[in-house]
Amino acid sequence: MDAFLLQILNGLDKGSAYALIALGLTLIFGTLGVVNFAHGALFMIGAFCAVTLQKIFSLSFETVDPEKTDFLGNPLKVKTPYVESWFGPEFGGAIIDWSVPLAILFAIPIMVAVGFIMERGLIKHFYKRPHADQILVTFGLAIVLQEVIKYFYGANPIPTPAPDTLNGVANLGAVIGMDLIYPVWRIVYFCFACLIIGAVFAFLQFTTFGMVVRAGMADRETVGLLGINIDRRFTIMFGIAAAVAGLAGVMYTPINSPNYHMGMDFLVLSFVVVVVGGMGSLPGAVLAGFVLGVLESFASMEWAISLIPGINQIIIYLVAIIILLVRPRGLMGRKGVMED
Amino acid sequence: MSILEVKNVGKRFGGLQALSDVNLSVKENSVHAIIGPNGAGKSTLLNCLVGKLIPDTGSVMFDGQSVLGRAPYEINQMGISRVFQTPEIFGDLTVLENMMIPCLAKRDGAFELNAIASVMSQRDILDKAEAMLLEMNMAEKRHMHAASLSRGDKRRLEIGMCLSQEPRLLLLDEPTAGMARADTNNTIDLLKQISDQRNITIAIIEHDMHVVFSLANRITVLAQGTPLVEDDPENIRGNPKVREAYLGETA
Amino acid sequence: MSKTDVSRRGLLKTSAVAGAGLAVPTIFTAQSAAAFTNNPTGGTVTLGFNVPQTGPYADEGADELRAYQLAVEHLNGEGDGGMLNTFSSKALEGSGIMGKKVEYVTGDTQTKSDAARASAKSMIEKDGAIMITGGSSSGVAVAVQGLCQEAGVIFMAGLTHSNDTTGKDKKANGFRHFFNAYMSGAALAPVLKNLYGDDRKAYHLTADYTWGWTQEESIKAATEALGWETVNTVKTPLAATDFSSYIAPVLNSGADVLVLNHYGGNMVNSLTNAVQFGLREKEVNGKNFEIVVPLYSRLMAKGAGENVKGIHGSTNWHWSLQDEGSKAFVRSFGTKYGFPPSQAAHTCYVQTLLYADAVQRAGSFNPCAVAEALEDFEFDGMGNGKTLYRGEDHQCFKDVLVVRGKENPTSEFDLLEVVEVTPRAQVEYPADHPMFAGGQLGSCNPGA
Amino acid sequence: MFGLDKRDTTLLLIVAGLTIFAPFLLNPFPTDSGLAQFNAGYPDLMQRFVIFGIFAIGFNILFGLTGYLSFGHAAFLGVGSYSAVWMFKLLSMNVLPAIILSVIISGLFALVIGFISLRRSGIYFSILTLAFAQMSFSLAYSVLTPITNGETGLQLTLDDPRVLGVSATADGSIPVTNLFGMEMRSTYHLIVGPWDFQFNMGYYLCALVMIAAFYLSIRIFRSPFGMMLRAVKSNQQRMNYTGLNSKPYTLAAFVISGMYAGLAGGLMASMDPLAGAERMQWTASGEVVLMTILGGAGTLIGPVLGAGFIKYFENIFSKINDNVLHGWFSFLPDGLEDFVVFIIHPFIGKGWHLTLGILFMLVVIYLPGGLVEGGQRIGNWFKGRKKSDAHQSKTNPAE
Repeated sequence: MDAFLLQILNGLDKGSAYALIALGLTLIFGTLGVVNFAHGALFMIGAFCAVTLQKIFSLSFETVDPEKTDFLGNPLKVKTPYVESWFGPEFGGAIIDWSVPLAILFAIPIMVAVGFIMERGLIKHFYKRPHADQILVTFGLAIVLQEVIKYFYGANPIPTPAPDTLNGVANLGAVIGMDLIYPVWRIVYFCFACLIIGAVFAFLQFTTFGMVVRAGMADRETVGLLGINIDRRFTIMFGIAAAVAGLAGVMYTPINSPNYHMGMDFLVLSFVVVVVGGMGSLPGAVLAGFVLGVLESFASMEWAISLIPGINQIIIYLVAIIILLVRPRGLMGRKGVMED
Repeated sequence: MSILEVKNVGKRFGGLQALSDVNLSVKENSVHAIIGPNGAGKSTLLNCLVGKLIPDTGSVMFDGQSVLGRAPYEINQMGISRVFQTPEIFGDLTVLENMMIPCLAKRDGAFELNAIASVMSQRDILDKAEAMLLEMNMAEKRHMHAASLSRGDKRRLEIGMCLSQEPRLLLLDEPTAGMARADTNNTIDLLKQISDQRNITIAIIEHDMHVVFSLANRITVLAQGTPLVEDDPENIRGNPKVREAYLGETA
Repeated sequence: MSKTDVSRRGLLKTSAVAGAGLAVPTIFTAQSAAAFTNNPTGGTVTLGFNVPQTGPYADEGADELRAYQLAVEHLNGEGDGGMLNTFSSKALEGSGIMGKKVEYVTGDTQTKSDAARASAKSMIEKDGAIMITGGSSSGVAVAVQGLCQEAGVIFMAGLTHSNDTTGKDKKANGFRHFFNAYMSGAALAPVLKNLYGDDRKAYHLTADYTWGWTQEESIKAATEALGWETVNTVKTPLAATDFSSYIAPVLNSGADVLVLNHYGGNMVNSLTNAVQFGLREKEVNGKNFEIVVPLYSRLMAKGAGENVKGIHGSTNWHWSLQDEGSKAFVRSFGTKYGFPPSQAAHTCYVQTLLYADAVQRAGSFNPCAVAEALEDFEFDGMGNGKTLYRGEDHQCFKDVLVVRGKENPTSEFDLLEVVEVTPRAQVEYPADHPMFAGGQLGSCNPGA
Repeated sequence: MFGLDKRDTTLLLIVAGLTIFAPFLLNPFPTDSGLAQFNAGYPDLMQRFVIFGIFAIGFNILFGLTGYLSFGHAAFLGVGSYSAVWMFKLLSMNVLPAIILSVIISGLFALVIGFISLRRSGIYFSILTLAFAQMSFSLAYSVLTPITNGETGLQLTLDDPRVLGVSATADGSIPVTNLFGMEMRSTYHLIVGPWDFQFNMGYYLCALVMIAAFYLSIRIFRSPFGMMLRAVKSNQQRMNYTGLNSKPYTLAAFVISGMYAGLAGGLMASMDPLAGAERMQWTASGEVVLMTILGGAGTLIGPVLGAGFIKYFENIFSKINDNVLHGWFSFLPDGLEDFVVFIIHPFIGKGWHLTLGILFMLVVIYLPGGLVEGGQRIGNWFKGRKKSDAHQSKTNPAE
């Protein structure tokens, strides 16, 4: 029983990342009608925003400590981060410690800017081109972005820990008298994801801007006829989608040390999520994200593997194939989206 | 002798009864027009005839055989060709190639793995396609991309493609919609010529009364998913029910 | 068609000379049989360094390449000579190999068997490389070793830890200096016993491919011999990034030790996840829960950051060793590049020197002569104490290090500390040990 | 000639000429000159050129003609390789049965996957093929190790139970692949002055197969079947209402292109008897997509050019390092030289992925017809910028 509950938690946690990426992917697809293979790269860039901020905070000056020697026998150069010398070791240390949550603020403008540049600079020219062309050009872009990051940050994963206070575990089961230990940061991640998802839905539901965008998603031409500049709003939506992916990346860094190819790792998965949810359906993307996360967790349990060897390797793809054959429009897809 | 028999056809979409109890009989070698106001169910009916939709009730018989449950390509192979409201042609192919495809479909059936022989060695197909292009007055455009043709040319190409299949029944879905007057008249002439010279039954869905009365020798008026009346053009013109339901509003 | 794959380079030089003399192009048909592939006849000899330059192991590959460049310098008598000064064999004099200046070409393995073989082939066929070395995964090592056997050149393996490289898949033309999974188990087991006692329940998470399996098998055997119980072994997909769903069942399994048979990105993530789940603070069966990472590397430790603190594992070599050889190598490497070398760099450097030395001693570049010189060669002064290149399986036997993630690192390189140097005798095994059974060395192939 | 019209015959003869004389054409620089590193005329790379050419030609039959974008084609190549290596292990070192089996097995595999995947179109089709390929890769890497030898890849060993032939040769090594006794690895060196030209048996086998595959693809492009495939891409609706069943057409195209991939896989294993699971990864499928698009999807020669281009990049361009660059720019003043090298550095050598990504994007944006379109544009420009419909139709693959 505990084991199942734990796996559900794990699934929801994995699902949070899937859902956030798929949400952005679907926003872009639903509004702009563009299949963005570079979306995984946006997730990765978000994660590297956190890395960058951590590096900025850790910028240090060197002082020579004559007492100690380095590996070559020379006097050891001790590095002291500037923030620690400016704000004192305690507060300065806390800033470095909290660099991942702080990176949220840092990442939002960067991601929105990246989104704008991508949309205005590249994607814009592909609205009228076939989906295959969109896939191909964004696939190329994804390669370029990942290689650029690799050039600057190397191929090795870079540790970006969560703040110390959020690094431990919490007993979630205490309330119901069970022993259900779970990492705090993963709970934070799940809550954060829910918050973002809620915010995006609320934004679309309750603001005029959101209403126009929703109308545009349903019928672009009609809205265009009303004299509303839908294109500009769509550009902004692209920025928002990029920011959502980026934030998903920022907050993901303590869970797994980021590396340059994490975007590609998530790309295929997130496409499967979107397709399973139904192209163009926002609730579908979120639902599918969580469902696939939970299924993936269940499939990695021993009884599943002993039942079908290798099921943990292929579960996501298997589900995708079955859903696509049985429910061609995915769980919640609308009619007429990408059917030709 | 009727070539198409539609009996008691009904079709429901959710809460909307799109067609109910439709009976229709198209006589061989006639030009039969189906008219009606918007939302009368004309397109739904047409889709039921060509296999895109399957009616909930009733039967559709073509030449004594049921078409229900058959895929569009099978129905087409039975001898029903369809012309779309906006011309559906192979835009990436040349005009000549467009014309050859239906000829191949007629000769080889729904599928033939003819992967080694050269297209250009298929003399019979080439001759037939060229002849049809001549007839359609498009021979000099044979090497153009179909997508770059004018709207009127596309329409003629599409009709030519349907004719080269030698269908027994030609279904036309508002063939002149969105056309300039001159193009419309050309199309009327073309269709007249076809019905005069060929052994073909034509069923036409049309909004434009000018087209309908120039061509049709039998008319069915559809309103709210059921046939209101079926008669000769002269009688339709004078029928007060029709005037009320349809002509009165648009004339 | 006759089999005429002979030394191009040799013929090239002669024909160039002939062509110049006659002033008309002379067409040579390569019939004069050279004894072996890519026999260097000019003033230079070309070595092929096949390392991952793209893909997830690119950083490790870059470090290997640095070591190779250093080795080439030292062989050619440039720089401070590094380990040449401490190496027990004094055949090399810093004048190249057999008087020929050492040159090198590089290839990118991409950590894919296919790509690695392609780049190795290109170096052999196009650049005339006489020896191929490098790599940072066992799959690649085995694949390239097979290729070198067919092509008739020597393969000096880089970082490869699977038992299979010198076990089931051993080849007469292939040599491994790096240690293997069996040795990791044999070295770790006594230390683990001292630290954690002999009544432990272990839970294995294993990367689901050949290397992972051999390591799991080795560690399991070694720890069970101590009296440990293996509660469970679970295979994780190579592509896995989030290991939470594999870590979670550990919590309630009754196990009190978690063994992570992972390497590279897998290891960084699985260790990070395990620490996240509070495994290190956990108490089970009245004992502290422990995590073991049998194959450690400094680059991986760097990726895992704080999480490695106090975690035990084994490595082939570490820069903090205080023997003369290690000190000399760290000094040259550190002076040139500004940071200490990794274990991958060490093994690659040593392999290059060993090859050069074997050629020098054999007096020939012929792979069969080189192989003979390497077989049962015993040496010292290369950082792992007295070392034997065993002739039966071409595996080096030497001391193995047990290391631990350092609690208070003084610099960004100071991540591991050596807990124990397990003496060579303790990690030796007979060549027909069941974990290494199934393959044959075959006979050496000089090519041509 | 050969049942082709004049233009196609010329094209075929050009391709045949290029492949047959490749050992000369790809080795333009004397061996000890500084430019020798740009020589690509060594057996392994030449084999790869033509093998990936076959792979791309086959992919183009599906993607170029029908427009169905498969992101899982590498799976068929992998299956072909595995079949071939098993044939070497169990039956004989003769490449002929191995190649035949790999074509058959991958054809069957393509039939199954195609039958399921082709129930959907557009991006759904792409995702389905991707899912199948990733499943094949994951399983081959792990659970199916007894068949595939997992991470290491399926290799020959000294104790293979070869029915027709020996397990090991007299001198204790693994026998080599051959075609009725002609060894694939045997190479004949022709040395002319400072040049060294290599004629490799395996290469010529691959080259002949590729010429045949290219010829077959021309026939398919020009056949009624090929026209139907283009009709599928152009307008499926019209096709269905013209009495044609598009399903078997696309399935046939899928299977044919799967068999091409299997042929490439079988040849690859025949040249180098190893089959690795990475061959099936989705990035490997992405590579053949890149090749086809880069060269020009839907054109006859495009995929071959694209394959050559990418393989050249991967094997030659990736080897240019800073030392070489400094050599090139040594005529510049020191500071400037360093600066230029610094600027170029990220794009060359191990940065070749970056350059490839940028090039690919540029091609998709500006040259949808790929290198072939680029060539045509340059050609037209030389002809005096006569831009007209006639030229438009020239870019049409069918013309």
